[in-house]
Amino acid sequence: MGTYIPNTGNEQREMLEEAGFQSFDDLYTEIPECVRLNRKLDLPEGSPELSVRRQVEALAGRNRIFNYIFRGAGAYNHYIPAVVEEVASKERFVTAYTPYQAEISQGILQSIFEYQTMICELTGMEASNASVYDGASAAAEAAAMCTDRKRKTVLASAAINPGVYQVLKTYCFGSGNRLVPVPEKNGVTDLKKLREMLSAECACFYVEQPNYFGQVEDVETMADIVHEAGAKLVAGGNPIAMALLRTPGECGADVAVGEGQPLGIPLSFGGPYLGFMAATKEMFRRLPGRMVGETSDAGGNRGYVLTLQAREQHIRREKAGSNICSNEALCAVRAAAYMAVMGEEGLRETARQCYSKAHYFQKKLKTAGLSRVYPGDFFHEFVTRSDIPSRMILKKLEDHGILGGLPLDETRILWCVTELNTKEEMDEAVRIVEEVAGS
Amino acid sequence: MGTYIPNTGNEQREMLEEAGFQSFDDLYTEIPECVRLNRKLDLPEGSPELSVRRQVEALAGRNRIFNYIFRGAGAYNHYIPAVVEEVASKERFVTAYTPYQAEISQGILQSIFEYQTMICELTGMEASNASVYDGASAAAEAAAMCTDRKRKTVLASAAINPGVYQVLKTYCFGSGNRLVPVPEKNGVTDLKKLREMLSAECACFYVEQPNYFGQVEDVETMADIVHEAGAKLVAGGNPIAMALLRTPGECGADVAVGEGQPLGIPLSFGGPYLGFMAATKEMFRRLPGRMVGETSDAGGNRGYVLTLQAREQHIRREKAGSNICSNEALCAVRAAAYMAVMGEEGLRETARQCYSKAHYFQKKLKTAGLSRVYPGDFFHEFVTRSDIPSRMILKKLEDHGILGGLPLDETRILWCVTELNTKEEMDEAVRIVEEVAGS
Amino acid sequence: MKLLFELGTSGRHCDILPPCDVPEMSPECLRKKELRLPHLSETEISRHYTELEKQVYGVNDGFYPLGSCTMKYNPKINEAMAALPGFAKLHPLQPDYTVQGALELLRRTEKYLCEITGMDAMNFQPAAGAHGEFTGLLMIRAFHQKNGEKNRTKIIVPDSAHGTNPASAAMAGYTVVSVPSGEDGCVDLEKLKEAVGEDTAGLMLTNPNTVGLFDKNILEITRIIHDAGGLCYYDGANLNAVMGITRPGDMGFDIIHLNLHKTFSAPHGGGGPGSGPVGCKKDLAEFLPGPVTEEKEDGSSGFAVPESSIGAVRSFYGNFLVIVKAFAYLLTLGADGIPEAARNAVLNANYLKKKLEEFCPMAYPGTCMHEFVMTMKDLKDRTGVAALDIAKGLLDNGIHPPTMYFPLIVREALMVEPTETESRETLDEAAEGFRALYQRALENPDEIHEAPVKTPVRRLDEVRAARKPVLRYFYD
Amino acid sequence: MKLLFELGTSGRHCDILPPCDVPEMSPECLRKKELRLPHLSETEISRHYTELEKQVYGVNDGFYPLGSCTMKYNPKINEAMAALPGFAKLHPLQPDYTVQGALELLRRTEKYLCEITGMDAMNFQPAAGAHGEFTGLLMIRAFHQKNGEKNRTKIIVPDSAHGTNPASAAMAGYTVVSVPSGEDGCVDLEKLKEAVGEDTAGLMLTNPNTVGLFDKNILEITRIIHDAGGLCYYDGANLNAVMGITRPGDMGFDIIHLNLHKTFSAPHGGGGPGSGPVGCKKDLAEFLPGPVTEEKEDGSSGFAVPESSIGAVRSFYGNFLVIVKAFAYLLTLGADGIPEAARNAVLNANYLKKKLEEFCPMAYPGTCMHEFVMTMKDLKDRTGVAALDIAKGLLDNGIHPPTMYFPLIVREALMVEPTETESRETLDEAAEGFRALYQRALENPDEIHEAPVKTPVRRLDEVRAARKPVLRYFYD
Repeated sequence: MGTYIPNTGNEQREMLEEAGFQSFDDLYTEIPECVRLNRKLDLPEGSPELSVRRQVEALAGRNRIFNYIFRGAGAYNHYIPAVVEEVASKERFVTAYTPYQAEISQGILQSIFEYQTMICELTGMEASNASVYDGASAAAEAAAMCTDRKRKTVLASAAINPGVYQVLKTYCFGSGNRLVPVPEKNGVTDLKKLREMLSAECACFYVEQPNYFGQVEDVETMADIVHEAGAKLVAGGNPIAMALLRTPGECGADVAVGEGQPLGIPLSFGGPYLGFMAATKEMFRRLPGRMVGETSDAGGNRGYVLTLQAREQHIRREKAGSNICSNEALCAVRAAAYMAVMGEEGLRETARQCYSKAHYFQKKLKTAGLSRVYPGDFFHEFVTRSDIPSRMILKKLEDHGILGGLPLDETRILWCVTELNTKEEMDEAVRIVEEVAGS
Repeated sequence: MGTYIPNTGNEQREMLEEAGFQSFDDLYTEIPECVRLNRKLDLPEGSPELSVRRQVEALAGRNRIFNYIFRGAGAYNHYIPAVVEEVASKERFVTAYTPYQAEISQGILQSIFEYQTMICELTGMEASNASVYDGASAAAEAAAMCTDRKRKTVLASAAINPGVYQVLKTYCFGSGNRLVPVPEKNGVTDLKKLREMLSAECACFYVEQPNYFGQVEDVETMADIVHEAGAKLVAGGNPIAMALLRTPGECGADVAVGEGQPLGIPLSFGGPYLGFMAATKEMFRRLPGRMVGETSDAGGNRGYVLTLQAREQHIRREKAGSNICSNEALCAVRAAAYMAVMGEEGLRETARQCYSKAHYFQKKLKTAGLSRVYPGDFFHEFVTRSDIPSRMILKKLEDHGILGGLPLDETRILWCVTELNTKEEMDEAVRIVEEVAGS
Repeated sequence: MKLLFELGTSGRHCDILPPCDVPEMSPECLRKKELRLPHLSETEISRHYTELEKQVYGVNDGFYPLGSCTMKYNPKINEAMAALPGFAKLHPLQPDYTVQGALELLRRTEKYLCEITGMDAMNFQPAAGAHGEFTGLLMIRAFHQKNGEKNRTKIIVPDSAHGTNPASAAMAGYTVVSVPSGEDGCVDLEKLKEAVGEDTAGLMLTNPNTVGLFDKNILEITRIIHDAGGLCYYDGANLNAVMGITRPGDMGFDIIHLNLHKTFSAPHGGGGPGSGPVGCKKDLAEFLPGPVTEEKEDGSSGFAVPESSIGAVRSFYGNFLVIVKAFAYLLTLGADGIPEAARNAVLNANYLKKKLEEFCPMAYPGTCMHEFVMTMKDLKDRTGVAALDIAKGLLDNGIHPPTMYFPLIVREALMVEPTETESRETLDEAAEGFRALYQRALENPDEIHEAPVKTPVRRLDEVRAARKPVLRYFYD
Repeated sequence: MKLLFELGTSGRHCDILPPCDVPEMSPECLRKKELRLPHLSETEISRHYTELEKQVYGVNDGFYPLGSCTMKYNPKINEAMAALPGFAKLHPLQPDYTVQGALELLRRTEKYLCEITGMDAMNFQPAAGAHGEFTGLLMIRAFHQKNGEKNRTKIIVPDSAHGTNPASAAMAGYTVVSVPSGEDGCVDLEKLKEAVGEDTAGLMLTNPNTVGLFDKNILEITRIIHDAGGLCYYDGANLNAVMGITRPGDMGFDIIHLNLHKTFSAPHGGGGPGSGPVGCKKDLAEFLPGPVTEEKEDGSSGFAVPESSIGAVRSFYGNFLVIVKAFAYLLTLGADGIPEAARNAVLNANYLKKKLEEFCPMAYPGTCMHEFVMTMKDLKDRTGVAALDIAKGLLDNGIHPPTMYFPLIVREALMVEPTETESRETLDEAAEGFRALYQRALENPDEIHEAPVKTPVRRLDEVRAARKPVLRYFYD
């Protein structure tokens, strides 16, 4: 059995005695006999470290790692600089609790303050919170921010990530808000339908830029339409794309949210990830969760604290706007380090390479018989259609160590290309697709 | 091109100017034209981090990692606890220089002091230095410690690791000392020959416990023989074995040395490793290299400093006993952390498992037709002989992902078993050997 | 110290990416305002974070008795396991047959946690405790809805509960009914009986409760709720005291959440990522969020969405790497180690409580579970030194203060949870340090108002921060 | 703080190994005295090292202008590359065909370093600079021996040399002849001519030299030695100033060593591991230690021992993982980056020197290379504040002091090497800090004698440590 208890059996006995107990059982006299387990847990016997390592490594070994990945759909394979990994492994960042005691937590607080600043710059918004669980819950929290007693309908584009839609729906089930999809046309939100569907009950409209199909949406126009109806625009977005594309702020969004995973966070089979949320001056006090603010100490020196806590659950309890408590602080520190290492030019370059390579690959795939489904501009994802069954194409790619795009159905595939995909591997993938097509 | 220079071109120009220079060339006016390179270096163009990573990972990928290793012969595959890796990765331990400024280096100094203490406990000697390059150079330095004008002959058992013998020879080539091998008989040092060869010119005799063939030597008797002749005994040894076997100190060694790699240091294709050296009260002032000593600070608090520096090259220059300057400090910290994690019981258990498993495997191999070459006790290595060519056996094992023993020649193989070799993999290896034998 | 934005200068940078190897292209809808991010060399960035790390207090820096947070030691092997490329490099949408190891890890963790809690099913999607509560409450909602009992609109929460309980209930569309605690810190049964009715959807409770006591009426409490047609939700925040000793499932709870980042030794990351899996009894499994793991016909593992699932509460399957850490911990401790950890958590709390109550009033007498609540009310009345001052004073002793001002039902509360991974010496030293501080407070209260003085910054002005919020750096 | 041995208690431990899965056996010749090692839980060990690390000053903690040590920033990517299992898990005695990647890495690093130094062959076996010197000197010995010139028994070393130079020469069996430096800090040519003769085996020199100056007579110096039949050995300690600008091979040197842990950005590890590869001209390659890498007939790589090898100076092939770090660094900087690093190392030194010489006397005027030497002689004469005091005073400023009392030819020397990875701001701040300290020394010398006061311990009594050496902890 492994253990992390320092005190030896002898010490434990002595301590029991000093505390006035005869035995461990005496500690639990308040627990009624009828609810006691009174048997050994049906778990494996505990293991020493080497055995644990062997068991876990064996499981890790049963997963297949693809060196070449053309799949995104909500989780993106980007390069993580060595410094970022190092920062995110620093023992104190990893093991500290939420910085309730600001005087011994300036390192985390300042990192988050820096993160908040960079999220504002990226989104073009005026204030950011300290993170929420992921992009999907960020969208759901943002929708909740916009609703009130009169406006209880949330519109969401049908072209958003279906995983995000699911979460929006679940949160609406809780809040009693109504979630209504705005149809998609040609791979983007149908603006005409959006205009029609907006009503005085509509709290907000949620759209993603780029959307699930990788398409660039006309968010600026949407903002106008939505605001005309007195509703809010919640703009979801890929943070890498934001380095290049018109920002939510510039488009007129009231709240900007997104999945922060592309900012230096490994794929990790889906988590931990990072939900970022930023808002305008008018809206930021409704942001859920932690926020770090600047202040000064008793000596007049600059310092940072968790602030605006009066919004939060531990003070407002059931009247709080959200219940969020633990967030994804370490992921936020990681994202901040990533943005600092990349810098503005590096992040723009990442975005440009994603864009350029995706367009290169799309053209090549087209010549191989996989035509693009939608017109219009796209960022680093796109959908193809083909007569060859999607699974045949993908299987063949897998045989060559390549994780192809996500099959949307038997004919359509959603591809993703990032700065990590080289021309060589794209050409190789195309060659394989051609093979499948030719056979 | 990658760069680690913070200052931008502009800043560099401004700095040049402030320092009174027109250009970078002005900095180098003292370099005669005729020795200037005046051309670009014939190196590849510099690479950004991602490209560097790809190139280096590609090279790493061209090496074959064996999951099952039965090879030792100077480099041993032991389990390294996670805490040890973590300690050895701590940024300040990794990046600090030699602790010349003791007041800001107590962490390293204390770690080394703890290392020295544990090496003394392990070897049974009275004082340890702060490490030298590896086990072989430790042996060579130890031999040098024992020689003087009158005694310039170094005897070394023919049963020691041939790599160590090579290094002893090289160092003797430098010092002008004479290195003479003492023949081996039945896999251990021939004590009769040792007695005969000792003379008034003999400075010391070097033996390893266990020796190259894994055999347990009678070091106690050797100490008596050697001391009778007025020479010193330098006892090399495997530090894991020392947890179990009679220690150099108990055997009467004057200097104890060894390769510290088994103490939590990865195989690393041969380095960095760790040479440990410890000596008796009579000899310790002749130990080469750094030593950390306890003292007190201006406020009377306990602290640690590099001490006995008057022995060293930076003070004594050509009169120093050794030229050693940089040692293997981080490996020593690692070894100390390893010994602390394992504790006395854990280290003994490691030794016991090495011993027990090696004996299990030896017996199994014997039934498979690989008979043991030498009689007598062995620790965790042993030599087998077989009619089947060594390379055939080893090739077959490699095909199954097993790195077999080291081929000593066409019929003899030196096997090693550690706590990491499971019964299952030993049985599997034996099965494969039987297959080769049967075919 | 300086902010990232105050360091470096335009043109400084790190070289990370090779040039684009295909023709460069650019989208049409470009951002108008230039992106502004730091301009720094690697030396500057790396040193910046080294310096920031020095101004953080982690579990390895010393005693961390932050009540209700279970700040136990975070084993290094767990970190190593979560960093394995076989986990960290997995795309969440890889085909099932390429992620069988990850799926088995999830399934086994699920099984172990069900056994520990007495539940029948589990889902890992919730990313934190509060997220788990929200999830559990939606399941209660879905349950009643399916039974046609839409009139069940109220969730009962004791007044000693974490703020997340009422907040989660509200988010799930419920009205919160607060029931007062009795003088013994436990649920007042009479008040509870008065509170239940046909509108009761359920109860949220943690047991041991937030004052560190095991509510011995627990079976009656859950029976009262069940009799009224409600469901019982167990907040796993305090499971560390009783794992392997008693199980929420056996106490009558229907749904629970766990905090893997507390009870199961995953680190807190300065506030997250956590992991708050939700478990339930068989009858409620159909409402779990999806996807959940399932065994396929061919014996392999896959994902499926439960029949009447409330839907997803997060993308994908939860904070997977945190679950890997908990899994490694479960393997390490095993059948005997789990209750041993609980017993020692309770022992350490009682040992420390015994030492502290010699001079400091406790909110509740008697045996505590894994934590206990001190009250500084006396001290404050006599000297003006409040719980906050004592907390700040402890900072100068190099230990992390207990949780302040929680639970709300205790005045000037300081809530202490030592956890089982602390040695007797650490507890002894902390007790002595606290005794000395308490003495100083009595003798020289003004001094304590000035604390801390040894920290990187002195006491920070939280009022100012909230009154004029500065939430980001502003470029000139 | 406490030692490992003063923590914990008998019975505490970490659980690392599973039980033995074969019958347990035990050797005969058992140790008599029980082994004593610490008895600690993982929490205690882990916290101990966390605490120890706080009491170390690393490159990331700030400016580290330790002259002659080239404390440049240690890139994180290099650490990541050296940690790859494809390197760290390789057994050194694996068959060649299973380690082709490692061999190619060695061969390419060899090639790059030959190009940078102007040498024809290289071996990585030496584990540190001094080890490289010893190796190089043995090669000189082997060379003369082969030529039947056993009478060449003297090695000429300038009085400004590192202590390792004469010590290495002595270890290699040579008599050391010290030649004085001229007033300009360079080799006195006349004295050198007087020193050489038929007994001259060779010369050891670093250029730029240890006072930070490039010896412009270098070609004449090496010619004098060659004319006398000696060989010229280049101590690579100061290569950082001139790499890509000029090459030891072109200056007339025959053998060199490099410090990968200085010039090529591998970290120092608190004193090691380093790596001190030795390079030489074609004619001397046969004497290199073995094994060296070679290309086999089939195009694959392998190891071989040179014809007249001096033998091995260490087991296996050197500190391989350190070489991996240097390789990653070489790939990063490349053809342009290498000289750019040199130029900026020299620029930073001259920039800082300019700022400091406004108030502090320099040992030598004019342009320096990558480092320069200040003298506190004036200050000491006026105030009694010595170089040591100034160094200790700098500790309170949070920067690592320069190298003290080296080179020996300068009185009260402080030797400053900023390296190219420091920003202008860092240099400016250091200059201001030093100016303020110098001023304080003039005004209030007694205060400086008390320094440091902000460090974990105050000034330590080195005399006491040496007089009654306590080199280990003694159990009661």
